[in-house]
Amino acid sequence: MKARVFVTLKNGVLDPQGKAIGNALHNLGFASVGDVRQGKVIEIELGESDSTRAKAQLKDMCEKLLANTVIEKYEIELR
Amino acid sequence: MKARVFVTLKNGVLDPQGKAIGNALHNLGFASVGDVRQGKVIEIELGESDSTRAKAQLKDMCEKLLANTVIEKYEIELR
Amino acid sequence: MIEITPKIVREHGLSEDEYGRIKELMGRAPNYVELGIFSVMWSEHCSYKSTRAHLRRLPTTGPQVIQGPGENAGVVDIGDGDAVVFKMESHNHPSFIEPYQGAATGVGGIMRDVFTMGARPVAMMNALRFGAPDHPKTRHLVAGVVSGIGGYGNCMGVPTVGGEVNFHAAYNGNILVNAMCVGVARTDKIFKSAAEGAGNPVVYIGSKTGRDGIHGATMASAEFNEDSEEKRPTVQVGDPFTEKLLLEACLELMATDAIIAIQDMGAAGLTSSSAEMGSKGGSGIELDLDHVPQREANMTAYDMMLSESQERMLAVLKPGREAEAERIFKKWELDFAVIGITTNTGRLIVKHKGEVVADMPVHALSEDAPVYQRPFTHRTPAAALGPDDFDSSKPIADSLVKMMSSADLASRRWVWEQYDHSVMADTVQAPGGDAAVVRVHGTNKALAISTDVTPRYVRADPFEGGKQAVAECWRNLSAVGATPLAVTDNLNFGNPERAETMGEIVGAIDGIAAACIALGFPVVSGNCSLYNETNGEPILPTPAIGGVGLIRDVTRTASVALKRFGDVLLLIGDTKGHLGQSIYLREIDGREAGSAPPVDLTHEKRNGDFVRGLIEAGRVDTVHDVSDGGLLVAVTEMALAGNIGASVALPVGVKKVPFLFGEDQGRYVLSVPAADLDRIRAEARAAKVSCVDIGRVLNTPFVEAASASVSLAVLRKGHESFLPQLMRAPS
Amino acid sequence: MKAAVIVFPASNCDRDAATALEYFTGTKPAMVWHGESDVPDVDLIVLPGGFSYGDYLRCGAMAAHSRIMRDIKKKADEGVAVLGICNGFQILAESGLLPGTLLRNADLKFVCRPVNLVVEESQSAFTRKYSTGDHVRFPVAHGEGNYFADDETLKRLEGEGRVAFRYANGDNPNGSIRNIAGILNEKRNVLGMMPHPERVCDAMLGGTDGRPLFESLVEALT
Ligand SMILES: Nc1ncnc2c1ncn2[C@@H]1O[C@H](COP(=O)(O)OP(=O)(O)O)[C@@H](O)[C@H]1O
Ligand SMILES: [Mg+2]
Repeated sequence: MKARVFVTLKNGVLDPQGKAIGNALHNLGFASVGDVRQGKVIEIELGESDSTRAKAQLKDMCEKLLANTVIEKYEIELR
Repeated sequence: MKARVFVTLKNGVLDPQGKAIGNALHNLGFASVGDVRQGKVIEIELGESDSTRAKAQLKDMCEKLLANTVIEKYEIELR
Repeated sequence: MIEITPKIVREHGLSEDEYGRIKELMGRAPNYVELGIFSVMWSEHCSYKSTRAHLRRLPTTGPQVIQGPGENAGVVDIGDGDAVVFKMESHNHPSFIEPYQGAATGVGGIMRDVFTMGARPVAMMNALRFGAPDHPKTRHLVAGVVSGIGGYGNCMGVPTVGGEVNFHAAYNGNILVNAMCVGVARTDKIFKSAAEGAGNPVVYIGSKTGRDGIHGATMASAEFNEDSEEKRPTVQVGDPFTEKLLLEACLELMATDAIIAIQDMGAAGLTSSSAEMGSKGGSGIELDLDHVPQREANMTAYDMMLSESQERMLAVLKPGREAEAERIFKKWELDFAVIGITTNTGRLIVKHKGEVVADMPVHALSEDAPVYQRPFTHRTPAAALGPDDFDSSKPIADSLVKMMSSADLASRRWVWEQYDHSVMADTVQAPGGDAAVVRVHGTNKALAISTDVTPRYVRADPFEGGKQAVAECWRNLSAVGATPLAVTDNLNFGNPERAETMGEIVGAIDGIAAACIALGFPVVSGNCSLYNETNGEPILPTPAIGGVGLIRDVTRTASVALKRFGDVLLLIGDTKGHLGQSIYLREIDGREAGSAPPVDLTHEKRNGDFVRGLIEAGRVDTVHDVSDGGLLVAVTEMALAGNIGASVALPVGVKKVPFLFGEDQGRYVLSVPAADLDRIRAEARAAKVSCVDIGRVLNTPFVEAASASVSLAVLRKGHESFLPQLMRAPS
Repeated sequence: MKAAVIVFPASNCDRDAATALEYFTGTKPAMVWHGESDVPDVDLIVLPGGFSYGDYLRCGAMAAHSRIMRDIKKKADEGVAVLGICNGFQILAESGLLPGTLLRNADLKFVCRPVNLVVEESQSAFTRKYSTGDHVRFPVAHGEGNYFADDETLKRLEGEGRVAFRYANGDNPNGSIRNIAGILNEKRNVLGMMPHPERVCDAMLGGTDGRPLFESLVEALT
């Protein structure tokens, strides 16, 4: 099974990287660009066929390592 | 309109971050974890209502700035 | 099996003649794997086929030299059983395509060259050349290269202590990224790459092999054209974390006596490391690729032999020591595998899946690589300027401010603040001075390091320019009180198949040789990067010189910062007012013209020895050499560094502009207490060294000269804002 | 005072910390590999600077899960002094020994330069040889030193006198909230700081402002 985990900064936490990308896009002439945020996507191959168990494991991984829940939120996607 | 752009290393390109995350997950006892790759996800708000035009613009942004296609590939998702 | 067609041969960058020669040496046609192996070993990058004949003229010996060119890095004695190990290398083409990773892997590669010799890296330098500041690619390239160098070096925990940055339109399509690594080893613990003896295990250590940068070595030897950017050959991604582990693991293994030979896998990876080790050891090597740690599925023998995956080493161990070595590498979480054995057959034999996929004489790959006597023409050196052929109408103050804020003279702080220059807690002089000074850990001595070349001089006159690069480097080391020991070079030029470019190469090498001989400053390592041109437009000839010197007592060194109000400024060395090829002429007159300033090597040596003697005696602590921009720029740099004003008084009868901004060579500015003035002048006279009182250290924050006066604040603002402004995204 | 320096994969200021500790204590500190299960019996545990695990994922995140960290948490609870410098601070924050977190520098660039700091708190084993309000100059060298915590945490930190060092006004190199450069835990036996005191213990290297920090520790823990 393959999973994607998205880790992004919580709303309210400043994202200078997203802002820098937004500015750069503006400078390149992409005028319609509004807010930009940057996060991480982690693609994981999982030797697990049960999707409930997989989800539980992934949640555990996020809480323990993949996200710092002081500042980040995460989202899990099985594919 | 909101879009997500995923920028990940091309297959075959070394992903030191993914490798290190995979090892760390193993050490934490997640034995079923296989290959891990890390990429970026960029969330963009776009003042554009036509999805064909939006896609074309996003593709342009990827080629020009968001990805270095020497080593990275990208994927665009409109939501 | 893939059939070898003339097209395939061409695609491997081999000429018809070269292919014929390969068939002769092999006694048959090579197969595809063998062709690939020949192509990288015989590439310009690995074989130095255009320059080898000329490089022989460089002096490479001296009582201090332990190891000259030919190993992974040069080794020089610094007393007490310590040795300094250093080398410089380019990563120009990859950095243009992917600036962050290109520069990062350049840093990683040169570090491996140094620690593979048994040395712990203690300092990094980087010499960078970018296109015109306003060229659309420049900002992106500067940002990527600088953060790539920092990204790798900072993680390794080796301070990056200096370098050079130049901008010139000639580099628009071909930037230069030259990195230098300096390490320290014990003289009785130097490791070499000769795989001597038969029956010894060949082991692979480090990262797994992927399909990275296959044909990187041939790419580095090919001219760019419009569509190489489209083709975008694969660039390697660096992993400084793994390299740091590799460094520590290698040093731990080296502390045992299990190693016979060791060599990093750089350009042309497994191929060049095994062929070179076998060739140097006069032995043969048999590899079984099935045991190579692989990152990807279905890798072919061709892929594995030509892969340029980073962070890998090849070693030959004493038989029976495999388990001990494996323990060390497992502890550091690195791959370790016995992948072959040394033989006495003189052949490189490669097996894959039970079949012999390559069987070739080791010698044919390295020793028998072609050497070319390429035709060359010496261009007539640019004509000298007439005595009044410069603009003297502009106010001195305006010129000074403009020059201090110009691309080549402005502060490089924006760059070096992104490099950790104080890690390892031995950096005595950080970037910003003439030479970086790094204490040898746990001792009272220090190494001084500088990289130099003035490409516009080399373009105007390759021979004088080559001399000047060495002389300026020697001067920068002398200016901090170091005894210059030896140099590494990085010869960056255009296409050697062009007679004019070849003439630049030959002329510069001759100039370098002349200066190295006269100054007792031998070349112990180096690197050539040719074919730096895009659409037939070559770069400025850029033979970068990296020099290392020794300071015996680290408490006796000098820095550029003015320190005391009331000090006298002394100018050492003759001033004729040479404005040809000067920054003044370019920035104020808007011309790149005239002859390169000549270097009188006898004076150079005399002046440097004199200045160094004063520093070593503990009598002078403030010195700056005079280089780009001339005397007033040097004095201004001293004032800014010390945050104290200074005034320069013109000797009677001299013309303002040539005196203040001429770039005559072999000169230094000293700041000395007035009470010492007479004694120093008398000593200079006795030593036949020109020594002129040219000014004072002020108690007001101004730089004054020829009735011009500019505040330090104004000078600093311009000087410090060029790079930040260039790098700020337009908003 | 007996000290130990923890070595994580790609720690790179471990030697610098050890050199400083040896200078001030007269004995070499124990160098403890992250894979060990116990720290020897010492008075001070130092988590040095560097790029543990390449700073991949988030700086300090993987090191925080090292086997040795269990014993460090236990010893910190028992009152043993723990000093985290730079990457060490990031590890302490990731492991929950200190509140808040260190984000990427606001200008997205690695920064290495001397910065001016104000000693905010001299009431600790780490800072007793300074006076509150002292101005000192330490180098920083990091890409992710931008301290961040929620308002409640900040209120507690400031209310309890747990901000040990702040960047002087106008000299904040990374965008840290309220100029915070170093903080103490509740029991005041754990200090995390981004600037490097171990690099300013020798006049030849550009200053001696870091010496009182080590002298404080020697005095408090001997
Ligand atoms: N790429 C760089 N990285 C680090 N330091 C640099 C770099 N480029 C220049 N510097 C530093 O800036 C200072 C000025 O450089 P430069 O003008 O080339 O010196 P010099 O004329 O004495 O050779 C030197 O201390 C040099 O080491
Ligand atoms: Mg100089």
